[in-house]
Amino acid sequence: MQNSRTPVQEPPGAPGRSAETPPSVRALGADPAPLLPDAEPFRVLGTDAAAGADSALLLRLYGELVSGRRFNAQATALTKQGRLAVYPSSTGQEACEVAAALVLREQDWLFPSYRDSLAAVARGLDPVEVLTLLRGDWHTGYDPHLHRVAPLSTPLATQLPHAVGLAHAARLKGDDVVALALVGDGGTSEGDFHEALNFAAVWQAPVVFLVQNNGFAISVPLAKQSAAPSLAHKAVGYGMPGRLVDGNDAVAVHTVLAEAIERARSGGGPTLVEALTYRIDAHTNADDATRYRDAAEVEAWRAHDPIRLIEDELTGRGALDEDGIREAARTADEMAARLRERMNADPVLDPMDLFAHVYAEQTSQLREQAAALRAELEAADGQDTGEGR
Amino acid sequence: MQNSRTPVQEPPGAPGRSAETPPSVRALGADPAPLLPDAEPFRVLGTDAAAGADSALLLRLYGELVSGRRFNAQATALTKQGRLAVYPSSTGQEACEVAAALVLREQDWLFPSYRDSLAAVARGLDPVEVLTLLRGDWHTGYDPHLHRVAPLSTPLATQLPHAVGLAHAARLKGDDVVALALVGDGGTSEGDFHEALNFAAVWQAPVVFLVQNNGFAISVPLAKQSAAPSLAHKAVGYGMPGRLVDGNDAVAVHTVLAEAIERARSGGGPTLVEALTYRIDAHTNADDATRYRDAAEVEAWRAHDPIRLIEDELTGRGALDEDGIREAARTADEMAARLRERMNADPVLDPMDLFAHVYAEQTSQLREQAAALRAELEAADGQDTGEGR
Amino acid sequence: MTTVAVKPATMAQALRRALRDAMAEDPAVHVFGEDVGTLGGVFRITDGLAAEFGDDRCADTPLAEAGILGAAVGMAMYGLRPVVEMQFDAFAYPSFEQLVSHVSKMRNRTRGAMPLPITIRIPYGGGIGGVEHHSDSSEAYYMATPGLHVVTPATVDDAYGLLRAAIASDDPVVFMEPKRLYWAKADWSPDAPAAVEPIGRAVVRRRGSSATLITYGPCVPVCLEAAEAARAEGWDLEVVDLRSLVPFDDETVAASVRRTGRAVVVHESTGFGGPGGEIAARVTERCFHHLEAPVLRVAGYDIPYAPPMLERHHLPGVDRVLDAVARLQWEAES
Amino acid sequence: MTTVAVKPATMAQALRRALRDAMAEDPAVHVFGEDVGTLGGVFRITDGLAAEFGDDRCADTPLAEAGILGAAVGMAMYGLRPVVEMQFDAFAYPSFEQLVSHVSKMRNRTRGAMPLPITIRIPYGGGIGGVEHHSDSSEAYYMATPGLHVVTPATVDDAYGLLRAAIASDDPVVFMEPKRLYWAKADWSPDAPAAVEPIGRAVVRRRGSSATLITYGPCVPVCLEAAEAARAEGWDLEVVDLRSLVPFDDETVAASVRRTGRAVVVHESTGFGGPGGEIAARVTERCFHHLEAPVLRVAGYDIPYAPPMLERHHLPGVDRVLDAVARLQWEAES
Ligand SMILES: Cc1ncc(C[n+]2csc(CCOP(=O)(O)OP(=O)(O)O)c2C)c(N)n1
Ligand SMILES: Cc1ncc(C[n+]2csc(CCOP(=O)(O)OP(=O)(O)O)c2C)c(N)n1
Ligand SMILES: [Mg+2]
Ligand SMILES: [Mg+2]
Repeated sequence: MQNSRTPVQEPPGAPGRSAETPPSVRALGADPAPLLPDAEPFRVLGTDAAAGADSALLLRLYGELVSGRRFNAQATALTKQGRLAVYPSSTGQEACEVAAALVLREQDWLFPSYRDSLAAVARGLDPVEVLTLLRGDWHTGYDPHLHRVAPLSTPLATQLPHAVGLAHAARLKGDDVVALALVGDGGTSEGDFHEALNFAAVWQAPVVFLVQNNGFAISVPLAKQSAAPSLAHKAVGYGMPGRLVDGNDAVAVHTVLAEAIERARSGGGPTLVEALTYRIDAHTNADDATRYRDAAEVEAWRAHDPIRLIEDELTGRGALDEDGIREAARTADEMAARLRERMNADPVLDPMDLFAHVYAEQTSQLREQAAALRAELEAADGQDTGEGR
Repeated sequence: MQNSRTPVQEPPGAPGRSAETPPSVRALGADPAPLLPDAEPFRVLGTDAAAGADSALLLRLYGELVSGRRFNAQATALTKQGRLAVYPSSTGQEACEVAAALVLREQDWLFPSYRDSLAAVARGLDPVEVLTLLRGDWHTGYDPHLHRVAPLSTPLATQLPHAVGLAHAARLKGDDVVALALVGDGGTSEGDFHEALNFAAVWQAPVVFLVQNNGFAISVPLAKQSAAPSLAHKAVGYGMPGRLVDGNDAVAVHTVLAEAIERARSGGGPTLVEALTYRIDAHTNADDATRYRDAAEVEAWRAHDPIRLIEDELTGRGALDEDGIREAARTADEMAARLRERMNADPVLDPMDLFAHVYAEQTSQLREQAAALRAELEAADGQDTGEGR
Repeated sequence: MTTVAVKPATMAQALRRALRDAMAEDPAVHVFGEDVGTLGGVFRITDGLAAEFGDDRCADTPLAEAGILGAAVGMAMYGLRPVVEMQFDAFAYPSFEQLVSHVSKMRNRTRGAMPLPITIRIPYGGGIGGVEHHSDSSEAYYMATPGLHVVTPATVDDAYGLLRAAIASDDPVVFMEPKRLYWAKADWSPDAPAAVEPIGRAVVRRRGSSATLITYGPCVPVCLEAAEAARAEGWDLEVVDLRSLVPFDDETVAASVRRTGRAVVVHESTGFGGPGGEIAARVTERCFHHLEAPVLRVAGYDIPYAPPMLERHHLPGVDRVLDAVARLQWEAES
Repeated sequence: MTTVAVKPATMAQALRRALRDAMAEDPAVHVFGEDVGTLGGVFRITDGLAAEFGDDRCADTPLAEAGILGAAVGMAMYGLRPVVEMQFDAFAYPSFEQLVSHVSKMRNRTRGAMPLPITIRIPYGGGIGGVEHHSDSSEAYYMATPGLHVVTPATVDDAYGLLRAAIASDDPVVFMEPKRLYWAKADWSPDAPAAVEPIGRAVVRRRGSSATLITYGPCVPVCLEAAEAARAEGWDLEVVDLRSLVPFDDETVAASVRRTGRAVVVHESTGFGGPGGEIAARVTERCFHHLEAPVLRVAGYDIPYAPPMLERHHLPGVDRVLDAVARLQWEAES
């Protein structure tokens, strides 16, 4: 061992040496300044920058926002009719949901959290398949590969390392793929958030993290969640840029995400984006938000409505008129009607599915258990018929 | 539900409202600027500030550093003689270890990691009891309450939330107690690091986190561990100050920790301190460091030796001469001799201890198992005697 | 002291009352977790505690389960008696390392110098239509971890009594609350509720002579119902409610099985690697020559928990219990 | 193809070779974890892989186990076959949530659309003088988690064969490596090594007629030694090496026990809630009328793993196995 005779036992060497600057064992990362978010969230709508926004994009975002809100309302209504087990609504957060979906290219991947049904729908998935989890007939209703949308993730922040791993794998394969992962303000407190961001930065993985800071984790307000200047400030601790954006400004969110995605795909590594928004509905249909927040706060946020913001810009520049507004509402209503109709049909369930996908090949004990259930079901069937139920 | 009729279905309200600044649901924390570490690590020794340092403190630090290095050497030697199961040496890191121990007041708590035997010893614990874990006769050899030193923690970063909880509890009780928790650069990647720092900041707990960045986590260099400008930059993401210090400058470490402790006890909340240092020895006696680092790097760090630094200052100001140096070495040698002697005696072991402390009261199954082992031991004893072994 | 008559109460109410009484009695008792403060917890078990005892005694934490349990360790080190809530079974998993590597081992590690009187409340099990991750039965993990107590109530009385005993225990207790019994009502006298002392005693919920149903938590009502139904088949079933998985009450269980000569273990957790294996094995070790048939098990299937619309096919119900009883080789009897 | 004669190799070498061959054969196989690159892992199982396949194929990661396993999930989603190393048993616990809530459930969750062919290598068990947290036997946790395979080799041949099979599996496999057998040597032909197909078959390591020792991993050599020693007592013991805890080979085990009429389960993991309960229970369910005595268990005590100087008292050894065999009610025999 190199220390069996320690230096201190020898007479001290030439004085002065010790005052040298210590050797650096650490590649001091980039200058921290560009990693820090601006003090004010980035905005486009209602500012001078709005004029530069493309009308086609604005109209697309607008249509999706209107449909998105309608989707949230319809899904919430379905819980009251017992058609969904639960629904965590993103009403008020549609700008984030829609911008996240629309900003991705076909080959990119979306990693939604449990609240992000809308983002998955806006990305093109069948809404009934997206709602499968919340209806309760299966855990995930869609094939994630179809539109490159990972399953809605219920354990908070656990989807973030998945996004990093996928993005890293794509980069190793030389594929031009970016992963966009969504998480809530509460989710940033989990260890998985930390580990995912650190892996992403060390690997320079092409991944973008979008924190939808809606002010609450169920009942817990942000002030009890974090004491940071902003959640975007966490980025510097990983060596990635942090960006703060008005989460109700769909154009601003789209712009910031587009920049981050471009940085990611061109080898610039990950970005952390914090979008300031608000959950207008309760946490889920089962929650009573009046227990922990004031109606006045909700009203204040309603006044900064993501749909209104973009509508004002569009009407202001003459790209949208009363007809267009009615048309968007009609499209949304049609979507909702179709959804309602389809959700009102009972899903076709096969209890034997319980055993079908646990392993690639069923183990003998699962075969036994499946056989037992099949026998039970057949017996019950026989009984049912016999009793004419 | 408030969203059963969504705003979008109603005609848009008065234009202009939407361009308002969105309401803030977040208490934007303090200005981030004062939370950010300086670009250069804080130094005292070898700088003009050294003149201001108190000779008594310097001498105390010096003595402990010399003894500390001797302790590391002795413990490492004991592994070769089979007297310790393993020893993770802190040679090269003595300034951090010693400053951490000496800066604490009597009522404060230290939360060491598995590498911090020396800090526990410098805090006043019996070195043999500290080495119990590494000798292998029990998991923790000392009563943590005795000198308020938590057990050396092997699972990395898991001790950090403990420190936060203890500090928080003390504050709730109104006690003037600060907790100082040690962790390595590698440990900062663990989720527990993140969760602990966040809890500490939200609770404004009187706790100080000292990261000993020694450049490696076993074989993994810092560049593969983090892409941050510095580990101290992580602080801003929690809303606490981050400080960067030369970890081989015992006076600088002592100064920065003392400030942080004072901030904590006066209600100013937690601080993250990153100390830049280097592990001169291999990871443990079982490790072969030549597999992953250059001898030149080690040599460069030897030139910035923590003992030499303080020795130069002391001899320079005439507070230490050849006699004093020899005296410190002699004291250290005596300590080592005593330690060697005591460690060369086999510990007295009672296998029945295995069952004694699993629960406050032994369960019936543990009583059965204890009885079985006792019977086995008695049988073996009988046999041993019988066979004259 | 005002006397209030016995009246119907839910398990949720009894749990809440146990927390309240423990906090009132001992200022060292601190309750914390996600949403336990202002909201009173998603199941409202902590409702009103923050109002009565203040935010410091009943505190909302950041959303991080390892942090919650890790902080509880530190608080217990300083002499407090933390009671933490994990919001749902599957959301306790992030705290697994703290649980296994510290909570369960600290007393032993320090030769008794640093006990950790922490109560970890975990709502568990299914039957409430919860989506994925909201219905796990995770008790097997905790049973396999020496140093922890694992208890679970099946009645309103025990909900109060066991939770008081858990909080009073100087050891860490994983307190598993059967979600689907939260709203089950029973007559209960909130004025003279008592702790169950000591933790570790099973109780015979129904006397019987033909066979013993060994169960706990959410399956106790199922077994009692099965025992009633079994009368029609001519079986007089005994039902043992374990109440505590660790320590395990070998005495009560073995005495029952020796008497009846037959046993079925019933639980909702998956069968393979679940608690039933341990229970069946130890009963068999102790009662082998009294057994007319092997100890059988009725358990959840060896699958990830079923989605809400299929969970009734997954959960052990009365019929499956009766089927198992029928397979206890009664031919030998006649 | 050069032919190299059979020569002694360690389990560590066979494991390393299995990784190498898998990587050479399939570019989708990626190895990563703490210190697996430059250092070759603290047990040197990945030695040379980074040099041969590059840093991208055999990568050092930041020190964060949940991150490692979570990243593996994402990489598997994209079509890779990650092989991750957890440095020691107890250091896999931080990844428990990823394991239980995602790795084990993703295939089922997506109706087979998103299988996760991940191999999680975990050095486990004691007997190497490791300090706290370095000697856990954590297999009970994994056994209780549907959706995972759990395998563990006991021989040099199986180390290669099972690891190849694990990596080739389209399901997640928890691959438990018995630390204290890493340096056990056996004759081995590295030129014609074969995968063990399919995962899930136990093997009879020693034929016998008096009783069956059911064991796996680190206790296989103990049982073989015990079987030799037992000859002096007049017992001819059969030794079954399970190799795979999930799937469980009921057929091989039950056939053996039906033949011998007696069985002892031997493992190092704690007894209570450990794998032995499940094994004893299912053997009893299947072989009840062939059993002359209850299935007994020899296991680690129900305590946190012992410190190095006391571990020999904790670990099941030959004597304890023989004692258990002696308790198998041989009186009935004569
Ligand atoms: C690991 C984990 N812990 C707890 C929960 C229970 N839970 C579901 S949503 C939620 C709050 C999430 O807050 P946030 O991350 O801000 O997302 P939001 O609901 O606001 O979209 C909690 C605590 C969970 N799903 N996962
Ligand atoms: C949770 C956990 N994972 C892995 C290990 C194994 N391990 C022990 S020390 C070490 C490296 C620690 O590096 P660092 O935090 O920088 O501390 P240092 O050794 O440099 O003092 C590792 C990976 C562990 N002890 N705990
Ligand atoms: Mg939120
Ligand atoms: Mg280090």
